[in-house]
Formats: sequence, structure tokens, C-alpha cells
Amino acid sequence: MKPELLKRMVKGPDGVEFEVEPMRDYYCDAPPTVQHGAYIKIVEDFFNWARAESLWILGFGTGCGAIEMRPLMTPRFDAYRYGIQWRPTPRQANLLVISGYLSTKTLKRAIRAYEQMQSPKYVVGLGSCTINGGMYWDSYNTIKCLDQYMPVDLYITGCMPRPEALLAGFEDLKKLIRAGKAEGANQYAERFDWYKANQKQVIHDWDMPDYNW
Amino acid sequence: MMPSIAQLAMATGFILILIGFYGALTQRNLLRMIVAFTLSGTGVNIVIVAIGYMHGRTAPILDATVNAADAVSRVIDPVPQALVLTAIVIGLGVTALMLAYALKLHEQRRSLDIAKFTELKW
Amino acid sequence: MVSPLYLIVLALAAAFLLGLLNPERRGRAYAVTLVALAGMTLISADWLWAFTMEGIDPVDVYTAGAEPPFAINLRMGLAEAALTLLVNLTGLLSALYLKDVLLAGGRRTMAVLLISVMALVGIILTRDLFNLFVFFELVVISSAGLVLLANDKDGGPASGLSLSAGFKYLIVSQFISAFLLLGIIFAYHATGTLNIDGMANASLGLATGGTIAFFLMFMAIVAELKPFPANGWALDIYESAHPAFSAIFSAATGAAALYAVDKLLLIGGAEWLPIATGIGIVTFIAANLFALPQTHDRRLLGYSSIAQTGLVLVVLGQRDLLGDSTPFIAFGLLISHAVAKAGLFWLSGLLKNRQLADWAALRQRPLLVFAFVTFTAMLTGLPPFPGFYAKWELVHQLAGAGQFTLLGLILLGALIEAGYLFRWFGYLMKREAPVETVPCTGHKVGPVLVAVAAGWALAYLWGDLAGGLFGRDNLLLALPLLFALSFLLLDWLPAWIKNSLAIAGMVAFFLLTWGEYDPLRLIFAIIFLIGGALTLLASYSVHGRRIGFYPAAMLMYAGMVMLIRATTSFDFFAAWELLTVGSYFLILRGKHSEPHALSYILFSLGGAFLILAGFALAAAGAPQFDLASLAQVAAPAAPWVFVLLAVGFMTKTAAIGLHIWLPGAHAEAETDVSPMVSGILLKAGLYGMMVLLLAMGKQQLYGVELTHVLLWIAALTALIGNLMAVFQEDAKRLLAYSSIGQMGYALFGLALMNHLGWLMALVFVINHYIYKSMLFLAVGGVAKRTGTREMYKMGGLIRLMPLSFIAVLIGIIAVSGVPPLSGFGGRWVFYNAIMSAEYRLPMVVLFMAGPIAFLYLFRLIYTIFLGQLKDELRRVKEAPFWIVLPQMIYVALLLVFAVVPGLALRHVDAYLNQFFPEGGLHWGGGTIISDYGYWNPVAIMIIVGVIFTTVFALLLIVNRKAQMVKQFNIVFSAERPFRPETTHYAWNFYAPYRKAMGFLTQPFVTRFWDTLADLLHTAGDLGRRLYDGNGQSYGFHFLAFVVIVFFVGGI
Amino acid sequence: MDFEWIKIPYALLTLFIVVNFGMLLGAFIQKIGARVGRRHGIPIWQNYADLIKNFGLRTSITHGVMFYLGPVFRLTGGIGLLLFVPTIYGSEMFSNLSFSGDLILALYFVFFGTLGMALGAGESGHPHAAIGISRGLSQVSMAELPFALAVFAVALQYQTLSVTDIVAAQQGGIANWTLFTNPVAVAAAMLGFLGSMMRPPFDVVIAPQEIPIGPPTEYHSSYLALMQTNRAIFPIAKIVIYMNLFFGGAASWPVFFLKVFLIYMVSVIVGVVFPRFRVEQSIRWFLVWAVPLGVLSIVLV
Amino acid sequence: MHALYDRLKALFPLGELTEQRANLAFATLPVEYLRPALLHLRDQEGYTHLVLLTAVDWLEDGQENCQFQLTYLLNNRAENLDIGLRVMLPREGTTMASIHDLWPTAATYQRELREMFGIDFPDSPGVYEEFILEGWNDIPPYRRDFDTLKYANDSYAQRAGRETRDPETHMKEQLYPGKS
Repeated sequence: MKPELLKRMVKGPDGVEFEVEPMRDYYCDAPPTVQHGAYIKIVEDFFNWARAESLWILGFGTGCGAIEMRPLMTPRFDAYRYGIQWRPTPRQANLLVISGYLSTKTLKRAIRAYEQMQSPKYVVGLGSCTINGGMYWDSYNTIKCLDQYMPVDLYITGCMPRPEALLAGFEDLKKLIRAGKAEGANQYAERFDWYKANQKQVIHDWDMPDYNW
Repeated sequence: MMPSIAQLAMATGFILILIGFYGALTQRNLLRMIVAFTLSGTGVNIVIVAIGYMHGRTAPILDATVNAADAVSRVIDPVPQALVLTAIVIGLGVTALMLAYALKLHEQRRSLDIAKFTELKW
Repeated sequence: MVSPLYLIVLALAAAFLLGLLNPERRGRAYAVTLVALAGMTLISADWLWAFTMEGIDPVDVYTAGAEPPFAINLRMGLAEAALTLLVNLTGLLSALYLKDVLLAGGRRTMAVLLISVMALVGIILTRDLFNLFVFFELVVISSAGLVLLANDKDGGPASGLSLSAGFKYLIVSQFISAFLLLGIIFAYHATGTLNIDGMANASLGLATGGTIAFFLMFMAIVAELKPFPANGWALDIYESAHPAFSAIFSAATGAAALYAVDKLLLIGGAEWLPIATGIGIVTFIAANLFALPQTHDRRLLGYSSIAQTGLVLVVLGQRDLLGDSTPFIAFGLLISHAVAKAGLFWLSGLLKNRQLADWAALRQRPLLVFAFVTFTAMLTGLPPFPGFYAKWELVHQLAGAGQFTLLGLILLGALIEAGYLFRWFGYLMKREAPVETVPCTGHKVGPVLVAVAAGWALAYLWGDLAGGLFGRDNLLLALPLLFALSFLLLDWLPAWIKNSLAIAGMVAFFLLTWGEYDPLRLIFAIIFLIGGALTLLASYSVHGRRIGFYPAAMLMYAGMVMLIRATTSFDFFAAWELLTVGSYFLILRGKHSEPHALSYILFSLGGAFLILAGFALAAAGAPQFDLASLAQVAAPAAPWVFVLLAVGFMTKTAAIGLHIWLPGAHAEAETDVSPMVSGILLKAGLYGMMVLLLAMGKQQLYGVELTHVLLWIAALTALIGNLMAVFQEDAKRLLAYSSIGQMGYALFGLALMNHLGWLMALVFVINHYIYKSMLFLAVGGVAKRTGTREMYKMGGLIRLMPLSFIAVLIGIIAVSGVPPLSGFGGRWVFYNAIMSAEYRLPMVVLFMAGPIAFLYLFRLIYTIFLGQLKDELRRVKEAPFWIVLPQMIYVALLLVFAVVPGLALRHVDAYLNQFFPEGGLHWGGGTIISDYGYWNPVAIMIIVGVIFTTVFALLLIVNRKAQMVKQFNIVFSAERPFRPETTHYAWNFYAPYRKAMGFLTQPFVTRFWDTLADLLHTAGDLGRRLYDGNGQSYGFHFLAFVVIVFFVGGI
Repeated sequence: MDFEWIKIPYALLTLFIVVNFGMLLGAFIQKIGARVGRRHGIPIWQNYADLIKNFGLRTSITHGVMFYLGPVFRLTGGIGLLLFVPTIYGSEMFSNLSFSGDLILALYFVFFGTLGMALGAGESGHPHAAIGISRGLSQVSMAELPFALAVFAVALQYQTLSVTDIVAAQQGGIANWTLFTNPVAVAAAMLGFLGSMMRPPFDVVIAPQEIPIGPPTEYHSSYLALMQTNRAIFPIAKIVIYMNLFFGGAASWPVFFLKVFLIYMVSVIVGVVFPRFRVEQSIRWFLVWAVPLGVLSIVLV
Repeated sequence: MHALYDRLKALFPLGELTEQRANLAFATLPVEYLRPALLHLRDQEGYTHLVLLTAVDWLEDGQENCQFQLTYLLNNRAENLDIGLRVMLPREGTTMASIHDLWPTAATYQRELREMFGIDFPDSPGVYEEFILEGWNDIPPYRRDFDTLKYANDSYAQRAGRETRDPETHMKEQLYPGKS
């Protein structure tokens, strides 16, 4: 635990000393809950259509796949046509693209970013590194299997997959969303303990609350 | 024309005053300053007397030679004489006081130099 | 009636009697001394009673049974009676004070003291020149003896200081006596008499050599007044002598010598008056200037004594012009000076250390602090003391006669004097107190208290006299002032009782008088009285006795009430001074407010002097005038009156250039004081401007329309105030600068000189009172709880202090003028007002200032209440109930005023019609219609409310399940915040703005005033080096003085 | 000039038209921007999808009361601004709720939403939000100045503060528009307009890569949906003021659509051509170029 | 380059000069002469820029009883010359004098070397803080005796069904099926 997160005694302006425990005082410790859709199916379907047509990707690049995402914004591929946009903050994004190998250090950040997104939210694993470690299969420092740590809705294979493959992948994701099958966030909430155990197994210096609201 | 005695006395008086003032301003020794003041005091007294002097008259003492009746025409103005007496007395008092001061100052500071007593300033 | 001769006889007899007593029975000797002095005092008092109450004629006493010129005669008149009473009383009290020293010194010392007092009495009574000389010499001799009373014989570095001082005194006396004797004898020679009246009748000046004779005498006697530069010796005496003797030397000797000069001027006639004036004014200015860099208390008092004597000499020199009021003025100044100086010298004897800052020890004794305040107020000529009346008369008469240079110099010197006196008071109140305890022995404190009592008695007397002479009400009888002063007597009560009394008093006074005000004044009356009572609610949060708070606060409120009730220039000015002084004491109470309180009082007094000068100019010789008749001031003087008054009032509204006192003063003041001095006090300046503009309207100076100049000043004030507020880290300073800006707006409205401009100013007056009081209270409460005023050290307090937050939120919405709250009303009226303005350019600046308000307002609320909560502040509680309560009342008021602004404005609008018939508002139903636009506050409030509620309801339905998170649950580029301190973006909040606009915030004004103050200090410091401490130099100074006067005076 | 109940459905109708117009216009403008970059850009109905999606998100967080209320303030500000100004000249139906106040009300109500939003963003505790607000307020404080001066010049020119009267004075031919009767004021106002539209070169406030979108960093879900709604309304409401003051107002909806679009395009064209200013650069730019024009307009009137 | 080598040789007991390119050469010297040599190069010869500081673990080679080789690569901007000074250190309990006072950037390199190789640089600022790894709990991963595959298998869940092929034969089969 980092020193700034340890319990400490501080003295208030009135001279009274009291304890501050950052993990309790500064972070919300509620666990995630399963969120159900609208009660009326047609409404939920309508929402799902909107969700599919408005994919907001978190501008977060890991590994070499990040370089493959840039061309999507260019005139050549123009992903905006498909309702795909990039958002700079996880609060407003609902699609996290893990674009390549994920070192344990980055995993921690990816988990944070994922947890800070609002449900329903989707994860796309990009390239073989996210599937089975790819060329980093024996690396001391990268995870081999992304779905151990967060619910993945879709993998796009290749090392690296071309932007066209990404577009195809996003189209497939849209189908999943429209069909109501992209419920990764609920899956994460249901199997929260399992995911946390997996995450904590590889992240040795766990210095954040269990769920980053 | 020869200056009258009154004029002479007055000139002397003023010269004495000036000498006294000069001495008081230039001599740094306390005692010399006191002497200088005495000189100027004397000068002042002489001037006073000289002013009161009237040519050809006598001292304003009423005795056998000057009777009360014709005193007004025979004696000089008695007021300056009276004044000068008082002035001398007072001058004496002040001089004594100054001397006492000088003594005390010397006792305490072992110096009679006026320029040494400048702690109080500005 | 006892013959005045017995005054002298009694002293002489007692002195002889002392010689007969057993030297060892010192107690008995002391008793004899006291009895003699008491007897003399009684005789004088008896005479004074007879002259004032029974109105008897002056009495001549012929010694030796002959009439002058054959014998010496003494005269006892009103002046003589008063002066001898002063001398004898000072002597008596000093003798009491000197109990230890006299008992140790024995009968001889007592005899010297008696002789000294007797000689002073003689100087006053005698009508014979030579007798005068004798008494003077007696004074010299006895003084030289008494100087030695100072207890510095027991070695140490300062040993023998009084000895050398005494010797220097003797040196100069020798010169003086030589001159005096020569002068007397020549004068006698020329006129044949020694009697003063005889000589006056003989027209000495016409006789041969008479001029020179008189010149010599005059120089000698004037030299006893310690004129600049022939006064080094006196300063050394003041510095080194025993304070009780200094008291005599300053109060009694000074008074006697002045009277001697007065008598002498009888002989000299009118042609010598300008010379006396010149000597006086030069001395007054120089001594005050040299006092500035002083750090030694008694020497400072010495300089001040010299200055005061110089001032009285000026008055004597202007007797032709002042005529019958000369005694009133001269005595007013002289007696104020004498009582205060004697009291201060006695006070100085209670303290061990001689640095000004060491007077902080006096704080242990509130009574002595009160004494100090009384003396300072007397010296600076503050109401209700005699000096105030005297200054008023003096200035009016001088202005009436066109003596503007002299008038300016007198005011300048008085301002400098106030500067060092109040600085000293600041030290006393604020500097770290030494551990020494102030001995409180009765015989030493007694004289001080008698002086205090005398001061207040004289205040009453002069008020009474002024009533008799000029038909004024006695200030001390004004109900508000009495109410304020009564708190002095109640100061031992617990604070909450006094607070309740104060509130009750203010509300009661309002209820009693509210029918007497016209709508314009009614608004101010409500703000001053009801508003003041409201702010006082916050004072319940302070426990204990809170010594000194209530007299000061009530004095301020009393001043303000008297201000709006004033109908004559005199009442107005007196009220102005009272509120200034009261607020100064209030401001000074802040922890670190010493320098700010000083600059406040200096600017305020400077402004007050300008107002005084303006009134004097307008009065054109009359002792006072109706405020309404300002309109009738004739052409050449009118614009100048306007300028003087306007600048004077603008020191209070902190217009640009005169604003530098405000931020510190308001920021450093106590929590419940800030709203008083900001929300309420500033309005006094605006009220002044209103009175001025209503009466005088537009004025032109050298073809420049002065209201246009005002427009520029107001606009720049608004801009700079707002801009400076943006860059403050200290929350209260931010609010203070914001006040400057807001006052700029209000002033702008007034200067527009049209109907809506005035209405806007009034809207600002009301709004500014409400929201600035509220904001200062809220911020003060926060600062109280968090222990800091630096905003970047706070943050995230919204959850801990929700009520304060609400107050600040409502406050900033109102300040920024965003609808639907009341600030918008002000802006709306403002835009309508400038539509009909004839001069538009300054509006550009004002437009620029407008949006800047958003910057600092957002910063205020964000950095305190939003953002990240710090570790240490996690357990902070909501501000105390009594601080929150008024805020909530203000919130309610703001909302009410937002919906129904007509409540207050309708009547004012109607009232303004008589001054500005054009361009009023039309109040139709809920809509307010002007010539250009319209505005419906009720509709706005409802529409905004409905939309807001609808949208809010929508959000609540959609978003009902929102998870409440804590402060570090923020997206942080997938990292986490380190600590709250590093995450709270607050310090230098507007860094980019500073880059762009920072050049406008260069402290030009501060630098200007600093340089001015430095220049004065340097001048004083260089000038006082003239007094190099060498007795011969002092002698030379005297001769030089004579020569200079000879040539400059053109004799 | 007085309230009647029928005004409420009329106002809602205006609101409905403007919201939809705003959504489509926003997408259209983005498409134009995309075409400049040789892209096709978003579908024209994209904003609806985004809005529905954001309303349809299942979770949200809140940092506190002000955070919750921020978007409410924002949208209230937008709607209020729209409704306080008559939309269509001469139409009783679409004069909205302008009986409650004149031009000044509209000018000051602009800040209602801004202030509320800033407070909400402030409570999120995110430094980027604070930095964004600091930049935004700094920039606006100077950008508003030329506009305010121009408005004052126009009000002086027509001797009224009532929007309706100002529009009325411009009727009767294009030559009567303020644009031609007082070109200096219009020039000043349009320069100020650039600064208030949050488009390049004056969009450092929301600098997406540097301080991820500034003040709304923490906003999401339905909060964001409210803000998106406001984004459809607010620029139009602001442009309506410009249109009424400087470009003769609109007597019918087609004219309204056209004029709003064209005025909007001014900032778009400038935006796609110029890179971004830093805050102090934009302040100086306004001070040097726009403010003197504003002063000139006041002097000339 | 040779001229420099000769000048240096006269002062320090340098090993052989290994010339990689015309303007890049390496030489080994005993640890105790490193600092004077660096100072000389920096102050006298104009090699003012520390290009890099890196380590090589000579585990398998058995060379001189398993050593770390530190390479200090310096650059002479004016003449476009690079020279690398190499020192050999024992592998166990290795400490090395810090040169962060000569080049402040060295501190960063030294921090990395400590984390990745376990070479200690006492007094180097922040040398004990985590640099790249977070919460590392094994022997430093760049040491050759660290078994990375074993570590990976122990620590991370591998996806079942993964096969490894030799790229050459695999591609041949893909492109020319049945021709091998």
C-alpha cells in the first residue's frame, strides 16, 4: 500500500486529532450490482438499437493495436459513419477496446477505466495478445487471457488486425448489442468475486478500492 | 565729535555681548562657555545702564545732595538701575546653576566638553 | 474673591515654610506642597467660576499700591483664570504623580516645584515686561532644577541624560534672556514704560528703534515656544526629563509662554501677526514631519507638543482674521493639547521602556487604553473634543478669508500628526506586549484619570460654548452618540447582554424616527439601523466580554445615523468623523490589521480634511450652513467645493487611487466586523456623494464636466476592483476588492446624473448591503472553522457547511446579476440608465468590468465549497448558529427583493421624480417599464422556477438510482489522485488570465502612496538631523532663527 | 405583453421545433466539417441515437447535490434563454415568454446555465473541470465585451431595449438590417460571437486531448443527455438574439432556419480554418481586434 | 578514435579497443578507474553527453566467473564520436558507485538497473523506488537466471489449446501445402 493511502492521524483546525483512512474516506466502497433493462421489451430493444448506433470508444490505447485505431478516424475508413466516436473520458464512453498486449501494470489502469464506465458497457479484445498472449506468451509481465480479468464481448483476431477487421468487429458487436447479448457489465457484477480474485492474483500491489466507481 | 559716555558704554556693552556670544558658540569647554555667558550678561547690563544714563545727571539716590523735590530733573532714570540690579541677581543665579550643572556633569561623565553630551538628538 | 496675588503668595509662602520644616519630616513637607498647590488651584477655579458664571469684569491688582507705570500690576481675567487653573492643576497633579520622587528629593525639590508653578502663574498674570522677564528666568531656573528629577542617576548608558539636556536648556536660555533684556530696555527707552498695556498704547512700533526692540523681545518670548528650528533643547528635555515635569513643561509652560506671546502681540500690533503665523506654521509642519520617524515615545510627544504650540501660534497670528472667535479656537486647541499631552506624559511614566512599540504593555489596563484613546482623539481634533470645534472654526474662518495656503498647510500638518499618533495607537493595540506589568498605583493613575475626565468635561464645555457662539447643538448631547458612549460604562457586562442592548437600541431608534426620513434617507436609515442590527446578530457568536467592541461599533453606527439626520454642514462633518473613528477602532480589532487600520484612518482623515475644506470653502465665512444650500455656492468656488467634497467622500467608497486601505482593512477585520465595514460603512461614502450631487449637480472646472470625470473614476474603480479580486488567494480580500468594484458601479450610477442612474445606485446600495454582508459572514464563518482564509487550503466544504454554501451560492448569483435573483434588477436599471446618458465612453470600461465578476465569484464558491476536501478539514462543522442565522435572513431578503423590488424602489423612484423628472419607471402590475425596456421579476422567477423544476423532475425520474460516490472517485486518466491537496485546482486559479490581463494589476497606486509616505519619512528623518545634540548647535539655531525671521520677516 | 395560458403550449411548440432543428443542424454542421476533411461523417440522425443512448444508460454516479443540479441549471438556462426571446417576428404564437423581460434579461440569462454548470462540474472535484472552467470564464469575460458593446450600440441606435422593437425597426428590406445600418457594431458582435460558440480557434476550454473535454469530464448518462439537449437549444437561442439584433429577425420558420444556419456557419467556417488559441492569446486577440470595433460602434452611434 | 585510445591508455589501464564503427568504440577498464576516466572524458575530451548506461548479464558464458558488464556510452557532440567504457562486476551482491553527480540522467538508468538486474547504486536518488514494475516479488527479471516461462506459467492463466508452431515450416505448409 502506498503511503498516501495509509491511515493517518491528522489535526483539525480546532486542534482535535482524528483518523483519516483514505480507502474508506476518499473512495466509495459499494460493489457493482446487476442492472436490468427496461421492463418493457420494446423499450429495451429501442435502447439497444440506440446503444448499437452510438458506440463511444474510450480513447485508451494499450500495446501496438492502438496504432491501428487511428486510421479509423481518417477519411479512408471514417468510422464515424457507423455511429462510432471517441470519448476522452471513461465516464462518457461505453466501449473499451483493449488494443493489444496488456502488461500487469496497464491491466490495473484498464480495470479502473473499465469500472469507471457506465453500464451497459462493452469490451473488445484486439489482436492475439488479448486472446492468448500472442508473441508474449512467455512474458513475465503481460496477461495471456483478457477474459480472465474483465468480461469480453468480442475478440478481433490477428497480429495485428487491420482497420477493416476492426470495422467488421464493431459491426458484429452492434449485432450482439441489438440482440441484447452484450451484457458484460452484468456478467462482471455477477461474477465480481471471481474477476477480482483473478485480478488480484496478477496485480501484486493492489492500491485501489475493489470497485472504482 | 567725541562719543558721549553713554554711547561708549553702550558700544562696550554690545561688544561684550558679541564677544560673549562668540565665546559661547565657539568654546567647547563648559566653564569657558559659562564665562562667555557671564561676559555677555555683563554686556547686557552695561547696555541697560547706558540706556538709562542721562547726560549730566546724578545717580538716582535720594539723600542730602538730591532732595525729593528736584529729583525728577536731577537724577537719571532710576528704572534701568533697578532693572540692572535684578538682572544681575538673576544672572548670578543662572550662572551658579550652570556651574552646578557643569560640576555634576563632570562628576558623572568626567568631561567638560559640550560636544560629548550629544546622546540626545534627532 | 481671593486676590490673585495670593496665587503667588501662597506658593512663595509655602516654599519658605518648607525651608522652616524639619528636613526629615518629608511627609509633612509634601502635605504642605500639596495644600499650597491645591489652594492655588482652588483660587484659580474660584476666579474662573466667577468669570464664567457670574460674568464679572477682569480685575487689575496693583502691587506696591501704585498704578502702572510706577508699579507692577497683575491682571486676572477669564483667560488668566483659565490658564492659571490649567497651570495649577497640572502642577498639583504632577506633584501627586511625583509623590515618590518628591518624598525622596525632600523639601528643596518641593520648593523648586512650587516656585516653578508660581513663576508660570506669574507669567500669565503679570502685565509688566520686566516682571515677565523675571518670571521667565525663574521658570528657567526652576525648570533646570526639575529636569533633574528624572531617575537616571544610577548609572547605565543613559546616565546623566537629563543633566546634559538641562545644560543645553540653560545655554539657550542665556541667549534668550540676553535678547529679552535688551529688547525690554530698548522698548522702555522708546516708550518710557514697562507696562504692557502702556506700551501697547504708546505704539512702540512707531517709536525710534521700537521695531528692533520689539523684535528682540518677541524673538525671545517666541523662542520659549520652541519654534523651529530653535527647539532642539526642548526636545532633549522632553526626552530625558521626568514625565511629570514634561507634563508641566508641555502643558503649563507651553500655555504660559503662549499667553506671554499673546500679550506681547498686543504691543507689536497687527504687523507682527503674519510673522507669528509664519513661525507657527513652519514649526507646526516641521515638528510633525520630524515626529514621523520617531520611535522614542517621549521625544515623539515632545515633537507633538512643539507642533501643537506652533498651531496655537498660528491661531494667535490670525487673530485679526479670526476676531472674536480667537479665544474659542486658541483655547480649544491649547487646552486639548495641554490636557492630552499632560495625560500622555503621565501615562508614559507608567511604562518602563521607551520605544513606541513597548506601549503594548498598556493593553493590560483597558482603562488606560481608553485614556490613551481620549488623548489621541483630543490631539487629532476628533469630535466631540474641543480641538474639533476649534479646527472647524479655524478652517472656516481661514477659508472665508481666502487663506488657502495656510489652510492647506494646517490640514497637511494635522494629517501627519494623526498619522504618527494613530500609528502609535496601532502599536499599542497590536504589537506583542512586553511581560512587564504596568504599575497601577493610585497617585500615578489618578492624574491620568483626572486628565481623561477633564478631556470629556472640556468636550462638553466646548460643545456648550459652540452652542452659545454659533447656535449648534452640543454633540455630546446627541442621542446616538450618548447611546454609543454609554457602552463605555457598560463594558464590564458580558458581550451577549451588550449585544442585545445594542440591537434593541438601534431598532428602537429606527422605530422612533423612521417617519422623519424621506425615502432616500429611509433606505440608508434601514441599512444603517436595521441592517446594522441584523449584522449584530452574528456578534452573539462571540463569548466573553469583548472589551472595546461595542463602544466602537456603536460609535460607528451613531456616526452613520447622525450622518443621515444631519441637516447642517457641521453636524454632517461631526457625524462623518465619528463614524470614521468608530469604524477605525472596529477595524483595528482584527488580528493582523494594524497597518491596514492605519492606512484606513489616514485615508479617512485625509478625506475628512478635504470635506472640511470643502465645507469651509462653501460656507464662505459663515460658521456653518444648511446642507441643502450647497446648491447656492457661488460660481468660482463651486467646482472646487465639489472636487474637495467628492474626493473626500470617495476615500470612503474606495474609489481608484484611494482604495488601497480597503482590502486589508476589510479582510483582516473580525468575522462580524467585515460585514459592518463593508456592507454598511461604505454606504456612508455613497450617501455623502448623494447629498453632494443632489445639491450641487453638475459642475464644470476649466471646462471639464466633473460628473464625467466621476464617471471615469467610477468605471476604472469597477474595473480594477473586479480585476484585482480575480487574483486574490485570500477569500476575504477577494470580497473586499469586489466591494471596491461594486462601489464603482454605484458611483457610476450616481455620476450618470439621471433618474435611473440614481435608482441603480440605490439598488446597488441595497443589494450590496445584503449580499456582501452575507458573503462576508459566510466566508468569515468558514474561515473561523477552517482556521485559514486562503481559499486553496479549503475545498469540498459543501457537505460539511451546507448552509454557508447556500448563502454563498445565492450571494454570487445575486452579485453576478444573473436572473432571477435581485442582482439582475441592478443590471437592468443600469442598462436603462446608460441608454439616456450623454457621455458614453467610460461605459466601455464598465462593460469590461462586468463579466470579470464571474471569474472571482466562481473562484470563491468553487475553491471553498467544491473540489476536493482536505484531510484536516474532514471534521469541520457548520459555522456557528449565530453566524448562519443572519445569512439565512439575508437569503430570504434577497429572494424577497428579487421578486418584489418595488417594495423599496417604488418610493425612491417616485421621490427621485422631484430631482430628475425625466425617465422614471412605470410600475404596472408585475412589469416594470422604462422608456426603453421592460422587466417582470415575478414572471421571470416563476418561469425559471417552472422550467427548473420540470427538468429536475425529469432527471430525477431517469436518474433516480445514481450511486453516490466519494471525492477520489473521479476519472484521472486511469490513475488515481495522489492527495486532495494535489488534486484541488485552486491556487493561482486564473493563471492564463493573469498572463493576458495581469499587466493591469501592477500596484501603481500602492507604489504611489508608498513613495509618498517614504518621501515624508525621509524628509522627516533628514530634517531632524538638524538637532545634533550639541548645546552650541542649539544656541546657534536660536541665533539663526532670529536672523532668519529678521530677514524673511522683512523687519 | 401579458401572460396568457395559451402561451405555454406555444412555447412548448417553439421548444420542440428548436430542439429538433438543433439536433439536425448540429449533425449537419458536423457533416460539413467532415466533408472538409473528405469524410462522410456521422449520419444525420446520429445525435438522436446518442441522446437516446445516454438516456438509456443503466447506471450513473453522482458527486453531490450541485453535481446533480449542474445539468439542470444548464438546460434551464438554454430553454429559458430561448423562451425569453421572441423567435418569429410578428407571430403571437412564437413570441414565447418574452413578456417577462427585454434584451437585458436575455443577455444576463445566458450566464444562468453557464454558472450552474460550472458549479456542478466543480463539485465533481476533477481538476480538469476546474481548469476548463477557469479557461472558459477567462475567455468569455473578454469575448462578451465586443458583443455587449455592440448590443449597446444597437440599443442606442434604435433607442429601445425591447427585442421586438429592434426587429421591427429592421423591417422593410434588407437595407434596413443592422448589418447594413450599423456594420461596425455587427462586425464587433460577430467577432464576439466566434468566441462564445466554443468552436476553434476558441475551444481551448474543452480541449479534448489536453484536459479531457474540460468541465463535463465527469458527466455521463442522463446528465450528459440533458447537456446534449441543451447543446441543441443553446446555440440556436443565442443565434436568435444575433439574428434579431443584427440580421433583421425572422418572420417565418423557413427564414428562421436559413438565417440561423448561415449565422452558425460563420463560426463553423472560421473553426475549420483556424487552429486553436491559448486562453491568453484569445483574450489578447479580442482586446486588440474586437474591442476597438465595439468601442468604435458606441462612439459612432 | 585510436588517438583518443592512446591518450586514455597513457592514463588508465584500458583493455583492448573494440571498434564497432569508425566513430563508435568500446574499451574495458577496471572498476576503480571508471570514474576518473569518465571525468577525464567529460571534462578534457569533450564527451559531455551520457548516451546510455546499460548492463549485460554474462551468465552462460562463464566468462570470468559470471559477471555483469556495465556499459557507459558517451558521446562527443562536436566530433560526432561515441565511446563506450565497460566495467565488469561480480553478479552476487553487486554494488556500483553512482555517477548521478556527473550526469543527473544516470539516476534514471541506475534505477532501472537496480530493478531489472538487482545492481545496487547506493546514494543514487530514488534508486529504491519502483521504476517499471509494480509490486514485483521475484528475482529481478532481466537476470539470466530468472526463468520467465516458468514465471509466466505460474502467474498467468494460459488459454487452453494454444499451440506453438515453427513459423518457417508453418508458412511453408500454408503456402505450399504438401511440398515439404
